[in-house]
Amino acid sequence: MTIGGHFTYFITIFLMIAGLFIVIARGNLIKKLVGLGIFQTSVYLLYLAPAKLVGGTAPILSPAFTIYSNPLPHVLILTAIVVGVATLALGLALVVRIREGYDTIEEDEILALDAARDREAQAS
Amino acid sequence: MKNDLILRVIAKLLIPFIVMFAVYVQFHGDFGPGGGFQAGVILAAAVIFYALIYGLADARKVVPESVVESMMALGVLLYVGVGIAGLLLGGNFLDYFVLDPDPVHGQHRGIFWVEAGVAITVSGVMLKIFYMFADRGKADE
Amino acid sequence: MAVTVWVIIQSRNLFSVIVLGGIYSFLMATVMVAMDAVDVAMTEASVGAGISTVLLLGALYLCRSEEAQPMRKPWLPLAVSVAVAGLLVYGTLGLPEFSDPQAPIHVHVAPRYLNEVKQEVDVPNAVTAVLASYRGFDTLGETTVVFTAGAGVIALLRRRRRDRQS
Amino acid sequence: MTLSAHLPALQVVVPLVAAPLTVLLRGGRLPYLVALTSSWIALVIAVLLWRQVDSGGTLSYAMGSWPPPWGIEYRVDRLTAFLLVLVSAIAALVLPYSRASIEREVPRPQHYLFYTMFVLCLAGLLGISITGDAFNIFVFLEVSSLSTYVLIALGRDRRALMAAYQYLIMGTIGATFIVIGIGLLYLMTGTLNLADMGQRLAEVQGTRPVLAALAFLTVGISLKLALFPLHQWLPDAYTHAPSAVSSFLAATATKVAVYVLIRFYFSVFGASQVFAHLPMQEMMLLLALAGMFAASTIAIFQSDLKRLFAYSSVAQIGYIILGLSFNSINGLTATIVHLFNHGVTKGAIFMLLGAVAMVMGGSTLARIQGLGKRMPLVSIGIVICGLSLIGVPGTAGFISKWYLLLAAIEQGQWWLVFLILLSSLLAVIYVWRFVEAAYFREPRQDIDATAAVPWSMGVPAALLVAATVYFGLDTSFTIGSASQAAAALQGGLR
Repeated sequence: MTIGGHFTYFITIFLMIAGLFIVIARGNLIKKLVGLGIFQTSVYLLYLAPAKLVGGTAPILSPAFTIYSNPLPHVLILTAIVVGVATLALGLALVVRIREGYDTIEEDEILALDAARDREAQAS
Repeated sequence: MKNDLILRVIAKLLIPFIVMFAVYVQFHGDFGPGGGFQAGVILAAAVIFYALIYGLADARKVVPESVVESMMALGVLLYVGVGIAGLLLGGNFLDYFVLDPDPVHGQHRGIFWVEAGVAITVSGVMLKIFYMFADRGKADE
Repeated sequence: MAVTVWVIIQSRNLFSVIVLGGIYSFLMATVMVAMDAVDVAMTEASVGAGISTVLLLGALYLCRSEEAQPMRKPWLPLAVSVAVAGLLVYGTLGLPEFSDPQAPIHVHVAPRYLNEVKQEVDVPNAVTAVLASYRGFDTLGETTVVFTAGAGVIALLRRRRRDRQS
Repeated sequence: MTLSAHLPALQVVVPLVAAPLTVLLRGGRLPYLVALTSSWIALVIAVLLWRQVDSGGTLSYAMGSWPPPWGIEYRVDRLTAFLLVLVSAIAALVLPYSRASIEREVPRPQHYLFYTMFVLCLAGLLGISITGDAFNIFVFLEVSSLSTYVLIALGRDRRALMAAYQYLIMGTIGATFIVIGIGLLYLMTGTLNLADMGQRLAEVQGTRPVLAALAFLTVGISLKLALFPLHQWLPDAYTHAPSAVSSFLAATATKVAVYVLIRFYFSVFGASQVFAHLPMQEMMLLLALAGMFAASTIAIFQSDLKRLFAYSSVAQIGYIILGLSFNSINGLTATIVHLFNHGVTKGAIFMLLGAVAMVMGGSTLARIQGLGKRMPLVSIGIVICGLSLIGVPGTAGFISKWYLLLAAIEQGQWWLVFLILLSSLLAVIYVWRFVEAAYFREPRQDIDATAAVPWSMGVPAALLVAATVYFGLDTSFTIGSASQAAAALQGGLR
C-alpha cells in the first residue's frame, strides 16, 4: 500500500468534503445547491478513478486494443449525473418559489420569518 | 437580441447543424460516445437557442408547450413499451432477445427504441424546464 | 480543481460562484476523459457545465441576490466534514490501488461485458450496451427520474400564474 | 411463461406506466382513475406475490433475461413480499382518500400532477423494496424522493416549500452517502447484485473499506429513515405537506428506508459482521433510546397535532431500531411487525387529522377543542390509534411492544424493559393532550364546523383504524410473516 497508489482517492475526498462543507455551512439556498453539485460530482470520481487501467483505453471495442477501462462504473455514473441534474432542477424550482414566498433566499432570514409568524399566531 | 440580423441569420444556419449533431450523437451511440441522453440535451439546446434569438413566443409556435409535455410522457411510455413488448413476445421484462428472430439483431432493435425513448423524454423535460423558468422571469416583471 | 472549489467556498458573489461551478464541471469532464470515461465526460460537460449552469443562472436571475455577509462560525459543519473525511480516508486506504488490474471490479463482473458484448449484443461501445441492455432497467429508472423532475418543475412553477388569474 | 411469472416486474411497471399516462390525460377525472386502478392492481399483485412466496419460497426475476450478477435482478423473499403488501395497501387506501382531500389543499391545475407524483412515489418505493441490485436501489430511491419533495411542496403553506427544500438537501446528502457506501462495496467486491455481494463480502470481512461502507450506508439510510439525531426534516415535512401525502409518507417512506437498512445489514454484510467489528449494537441501542425519549418529550410540548404525531413517528422509529439492535429473532420480529403496525396506525392518524383539518380549518390543539362533540367518530378513531401508539392490549401497537419486551427479557436486560414501559408513559401523556382538548373542553363557538367529511375520506380512514384493531387481535398474518422473515434473515447469509 503506497500513498501514490491512493493519490486519486485523496483528491476525490478533498473535493467531496469541500462540497459537503458548503452544503452544511452556507445559508444561501442557491449556494447550497452548488455545493451539493460539487459533492455529487466528486463522488463520480470515486467510481471512475478505480475503473481506469493504465495502458487501457475507453471501453469502445475495436480489434486494435485489448485492455479497456471498466465500463460498468461509467454506466452507473451516467445515471448518477442525470439524477444529479434532476435534483438540481427541482431544487432550483423550489428556491424560486421560496424566494417568491419569503422574498429572500437566506436560510437564517427565512427561519426568523417563520419564527416571527409562529409568535404572532400564538399571541392572537 | 431579437432584431439583430446577423444573429438571426447565423442562428438559421446553425440550428439545422445542431439538430443534425443531435441525431448523429443519437445514432452513433453504438460506435462512439453518445446516446439518447446526450442527444436529448443537444436537441433541447437547439430549441433553447432558437428561443433566445427569436424570442420565446416564436419558439412556442415551433414547439408548443403541450407537445413538450406529451413528449416527456411519451418517451417513458416508449421505453416501458419496449419492455412490455419483450414480455408479450415471451421473454422477461425488457428482454430484447425476443424482439427479433435473430437474438443479436433483437438487441440492436431494443437498444435503438430504448435510446429513442430516453432522447424524447430528456429533450422534452429540458425544454419544459426552460419554458417554466423563462415564464417565471416574465411574470416577475 | 481544488483551487476552484476553494474560491467557491470563499466567494459570496453568487454569480461568480455559479460560473466557477461551471468551470469546475468542465475540469471534471477533462479529468474524466483522462480516466477513459468518454461517455461520462461528454454528459458531464453538457449537463454539469451546460444545463446546470444555465439553470442556476436562470434561478439567480429570478432571485437577484447576493449571499448575506454575517454568518455563524461554522464549527459544527467543519467538524462534520472533517469526520466524514477521516472516515473516507480510513476506508479508501484499504481499497485496491489505482489501476490495479487484479482489483475485484476488474476481475468479477465487468469482463463479461467486455468479452462477450460482441457475441451477445454486437454494439462496439460497451458503455451503451451495458447502459441500454444489461442494465436497461436502471436506465428506465433514470428516465423516470428525469420525467419526475420535469413533472415536478411543472407542478411547482406553474401554480402562481393560475392563482393570479383566479 | 405465464403472467404470474412476471408479477415481480409488473409490480413496479404498472404504477410506472400510470405516471406518464396521467400526464398525457391531464384534466378531468381520468388521471385519478388511472392512478387508482394502478394502485389497486399493484395491491393485487403484491398479495399474489406474497402468496407465491409463502408457498414457494424466494422468487428471482432477471430483468432483460440477463442472469443476475450481470443484469438487474428482482428478488422477492418473505420480508419483501410483506413490505410490498404494506406499501401497496396503504397506497390503495390513500388514493381514494386523496381525491376529496386535495380538492381543498392543492390548486386545481396541479391535480393531475399530484397523481403523477403519487404513483411515481409508489413505483419508487415498490422498486426499492423489490430490487436485488444495489445501484437500482439508489435509482428508485431517487424516483421516490424527488416525487416526495414535490408532493410536500404542494402543501398550502409557504413553509411547505422550505420543508421540501430542507428535505431535498438532507435527502440528497443521504442518497449521496448511500452512493458512496455502495461504491466502496462495489470496489471491494466487483458486483452490484446484493446476494452476490453478500457472498463475496465474506472474503473481505472486516476490512477498512467495508467498515467505512457500513458507516456510510448507516448514516445515509438513517437520514432517510429519520433516526433520532438526523430527523430534523421529518416534523416540518409531515406538518406542512397535504394530508394525503403526510398519511402516505408516514405509513410507508420511512418504513421502506428501514427495510433497506435491514437488507444491507442482514443480507449483504451479514449480522455477524455488522455487530462484530464495530460497537453497532450499543450505538443503535443508544440512538434508539435517545430517539424514543427525546422525540416523545418534544411531542408533548407541541401545539399542532400534525406536528405532535410527527414527533411521535420519530419516537416510534426509535422502537423499530431498538428491535434491530437486539440482533435476535424476537427483536427482528418486533422490528418487522412494528414496521407494519406503526405504518397502519400512523397512516390512519394522519388521514383522520386531514379530515379534522378540513372541517375545523386547522389541526392545532386550540382549534380542535371539543372535537369529541363535533366529530365523534373521527375523535374515537384518533383515540384508538393513540392507544395503539401507547401499546394498549387489543391494538396493533401492543403486539410489537410485546415482542420488543420479549426480546429484552430474553437477553435479561430488565432495565430496558423498564425503559420501554417508561417511554410508553410519555406516549400516554401526548395522547392525553389530544383527549383533553377533544373531550374535556367546550367547542369554540367562533369556528364553523358544519362541513361533513366525505365518504371517500371517511371509509379509507375507518378501514385503517379497523386494521389497527384487527392486527392487534389476529396476528397470524403479521407475526407469521414477520417471524419467518426474521428467522430467514438471521439464519440466512451470515
